[in-house]
Amino acid sequence: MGLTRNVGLMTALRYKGQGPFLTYILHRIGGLGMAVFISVHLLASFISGPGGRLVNNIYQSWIFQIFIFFCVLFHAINGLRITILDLFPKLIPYHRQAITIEWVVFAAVYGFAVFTIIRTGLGG
Amino acid sequence: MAAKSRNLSIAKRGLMSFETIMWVFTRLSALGMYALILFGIIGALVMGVRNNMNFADVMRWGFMPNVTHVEDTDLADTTPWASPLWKLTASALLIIAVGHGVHGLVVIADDYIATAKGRQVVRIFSGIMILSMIGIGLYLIWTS
Amino acid sequence: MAKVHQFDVVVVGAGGAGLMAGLYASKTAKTAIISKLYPTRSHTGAAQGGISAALGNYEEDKPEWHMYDTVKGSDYLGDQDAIEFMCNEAINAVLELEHMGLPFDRTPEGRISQRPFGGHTNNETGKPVRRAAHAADRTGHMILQTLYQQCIKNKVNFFDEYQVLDFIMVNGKAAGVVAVELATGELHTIHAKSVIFATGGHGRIFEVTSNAYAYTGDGAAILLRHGIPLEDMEFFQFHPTGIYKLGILITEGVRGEGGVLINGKGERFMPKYAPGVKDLASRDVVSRAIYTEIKEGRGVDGKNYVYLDIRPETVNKYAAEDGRTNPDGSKYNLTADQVLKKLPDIVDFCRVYLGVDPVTQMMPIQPTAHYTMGGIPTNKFGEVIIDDKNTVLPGLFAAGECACVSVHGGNRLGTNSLLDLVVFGKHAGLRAAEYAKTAEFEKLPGVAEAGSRLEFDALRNGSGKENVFDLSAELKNVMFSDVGIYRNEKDMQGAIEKVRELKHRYKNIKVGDTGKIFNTELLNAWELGNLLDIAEVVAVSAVNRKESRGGHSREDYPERDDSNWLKHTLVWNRNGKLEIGYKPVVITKHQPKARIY
Amino acid sequence: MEITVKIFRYNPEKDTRGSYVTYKVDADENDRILDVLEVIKGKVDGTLAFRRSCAHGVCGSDAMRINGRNMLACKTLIRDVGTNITVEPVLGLKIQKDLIVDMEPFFDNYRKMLPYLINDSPLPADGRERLQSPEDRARFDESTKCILCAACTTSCPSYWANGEYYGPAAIVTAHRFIFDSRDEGAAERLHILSETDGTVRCHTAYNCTEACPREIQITKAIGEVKMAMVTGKLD
Repeated sequence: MGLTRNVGLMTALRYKGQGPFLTYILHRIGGLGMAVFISVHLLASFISGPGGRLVNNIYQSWIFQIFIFFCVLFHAINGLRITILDLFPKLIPYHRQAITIEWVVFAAVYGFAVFTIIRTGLGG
Repeated sequence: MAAKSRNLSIAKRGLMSFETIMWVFTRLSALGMYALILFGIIGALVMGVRNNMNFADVMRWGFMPNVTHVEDTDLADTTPWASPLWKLTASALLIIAVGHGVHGLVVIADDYIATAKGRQVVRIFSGIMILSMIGIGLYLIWTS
Repeated sequence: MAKVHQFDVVVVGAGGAGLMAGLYASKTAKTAIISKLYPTRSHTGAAQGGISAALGNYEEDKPEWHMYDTVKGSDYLGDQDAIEFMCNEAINAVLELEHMGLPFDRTPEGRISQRPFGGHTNNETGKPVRRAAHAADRTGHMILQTLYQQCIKNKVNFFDEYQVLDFIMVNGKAAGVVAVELATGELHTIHAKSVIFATGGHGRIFEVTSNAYAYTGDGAAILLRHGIPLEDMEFFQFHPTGIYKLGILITEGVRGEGGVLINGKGERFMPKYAPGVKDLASRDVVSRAIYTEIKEGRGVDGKNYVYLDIRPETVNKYAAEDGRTNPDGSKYNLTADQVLKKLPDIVDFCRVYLGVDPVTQMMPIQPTAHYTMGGIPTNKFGEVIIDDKNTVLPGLFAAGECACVSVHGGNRLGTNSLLDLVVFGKHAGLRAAEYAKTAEFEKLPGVAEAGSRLEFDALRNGSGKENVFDLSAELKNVMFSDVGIYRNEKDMQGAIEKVRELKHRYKNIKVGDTGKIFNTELLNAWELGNLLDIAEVVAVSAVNRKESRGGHSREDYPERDDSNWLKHTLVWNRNGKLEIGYKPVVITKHQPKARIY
Repeated sequence: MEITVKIFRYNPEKDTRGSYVTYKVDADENDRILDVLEVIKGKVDGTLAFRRSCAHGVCGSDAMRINGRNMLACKTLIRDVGTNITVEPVLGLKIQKDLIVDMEPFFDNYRKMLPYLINDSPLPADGRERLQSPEDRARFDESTKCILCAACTTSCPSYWANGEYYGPAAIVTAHRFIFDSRDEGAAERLHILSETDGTVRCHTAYNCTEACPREIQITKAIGEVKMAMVTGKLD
């Protein structure tokens, strides 16, 4: 009887959580992105040959670098926030402030990085 | 009346469960990776970033200080980049990162797979993944 | 056919009294608790201020003083043997709750913290005494949670979201109850030796009320239909401080911490009405004072509300005027931080519902229908009595707000309700289990649930045009305005007419939902039937009592009349007609005298 | 003023799946969402089913998704959410009818936390209360506020993914006892919570903390339980 308890991915993403929910989603995306990237990269380097070269060339393209750097940087900065709050639960009530700081730092570093990557990417 | 100090001795609570140990490992390995990456970036700066490397290359070195990551740049001499110190650093970073990453995947899988059997499969699979990735990684680091 | 279950003891209702009864009965008897709500939803959880017991954790206090205050608070209508019993049991009851894990606030020495409350006094000095043991301003919530937790620990059987529909009586003895499982619409017969009703009050007959939607007097109405009388139904407590319009309660604890009432002219008015304890007078006195202020044009902006002020500067100003001190003798000084800490829920209510911050602004309040003093007559062991000679109906018990022991008489003292349900819940449970040990199961009638099924089918298949929502709004409106804080013959007669008209129209109501699963419309309609029956009893009892006493104040008979009316009212339903009888008040230690605060 | 309310409707006796029905009703900006639902039920469509009791945020009956977030209908006013309102049942529990969900799994998880004081030591010899300092009492004050409305648990992405997770509400309950200086069952509860369906399923998305109508710092409580597992410190 009744509708199931299952929550579809789209329904879940539509839940109006606040800022922290977004960081949780992005943390997952970043982590998954890196996991896929690193394992494929390792394999490609191991196999080498033309296939491996092709994969590694894709990785060296500036567009891909913008994406993967987002994954790495967000995961790293957000992970640091999580680690600090986890190890010092007394700070958890300030998580909103922590997330604000996190976004400021992320924007500064990522902005600079994207700018440099694009400049070198376009400049050759 | 003063507040009471309460502690659960290890004898009383037993050793930490595997999950708790991995929870701590995930946090500490994150900090460890921060330290190693910082070390890598400083190393890259010392070894001559000013003339030959762009930002992306520094980052690539920072996140995995392996000589192949700077082979494509215009470095005149890559010998210092291939020293055993950097190979050891790269190996440490590899092992920690694979542990952290694969456990992260297990955590995500556990969120969705709740049966005991399913979780066992995930764990076996993750073990294989950790071993093979570390194996391949170490091979690449020490043969390049 | 209904599903049949068999238990030694069945408890109906899972609030404080029901859980306490179930907990104690389950220690020696096979016990089930059925409840129309999940137990933690019960209205005990809304009680805020505290539970009284003469623990004397701050200053000297005695059960005898507690007894005297309760007797005086009841306007001498409370039965003094029962009151004495309750006040003596109080200390152990509160300690027992603590032992169960209830997180009371603490004194610096680590004992249970207590706060002053309306009507709690040192009998020798007349000064307020700290008697209300409290856990922030959610004492009831803590009691409910703690008792539910203990029931889980003791593996009591729960039938959650089962609405009781009928009481089964065989050979003049209790034999069980009929209930409907809300999730399926299926009827269940619970066959039992002892039946304990702990179904709560019926504040929902009034428009402005602090009571939950669930407070529809189900238990009392069911028993009334079975020829069991209801006692002192004219006595209903209006709490002085409900949030304007919504009726949500602002605890008396606010005044206990030093809050004062302010009229539209910005004056503190309680010293006029109760020069001794001022804002901490008993509830009926304060409610009437507020109403008098409003009637005489001193409400705020000419509307029917006044202010309650807990702003530290106001509190400290008047505390200095009253010469109030801390337990150690230092000057009483309240800070904004303490308000937030001691009254967090109140602060929250005001912010959510009024957009008012009590630390910097005054709270608009008006009296709100709050507590049922009357109810199913019982003795102090929770056994239901059915006549003026205290004859017991074997196997039937009642406890909590639905019962009338009577310890509250004409007016209940703040914090005595939580005490009532803990003490009498426990004894009802113990006595019910004891009775079940020797009694045999009565044989169930062929189709015990037939009556309920007919009732439901009639409601479900009614082709009428009357709307449940409208009918209930009309009832609440007339009861609040004409059988409310101030009453008179003419208005009440009108109200009785109106209630009877509504009862007539009720036969033609329309229930649109014909389903079985969570048919809440059908249940609301059934509950309205209970409200109508109860409202009629309340109005008839009120018009009959020609005096003013406690919560019953008549404009046409403004004085208490001990020579004619020092007695309990009993009302029976005999074939649809209400019959009135009386029962003497038990007076042991305290002869009635004028009641001045 | 007129407001538009879109409500999720599902009648198991007729429908195979849920649908949304839009109602237009008159309301005041100070009305609670619960008042609006009562009016719709009373005047427009009596078949609308939802739970409610105290109507002022202390009984925990009426947690639902209002404009996409978990809230109590009785603690949310029109002026807080605007005049275009969507009301849906909470996520992660089976829908039984309209806004009513099956609460049994939720209470099951609550019961798994041994939600009662565990203390086998003898009571004080004088029969009086166990002593507890005000600081020790304050240590777990927050978690005693919980009304078991399930707004937190049903906002938790981990709970949506997997109903075996005990969920934030259960952990708050455990916290209430673990940090009570009178309790002696901390080791047992920490043991239960240190398994795969325990606190490790919390990924600090903070949806619970945001959803809690009692403003309990739930994520903090869970964090404290996690650290207690690691360090054994209970104060």
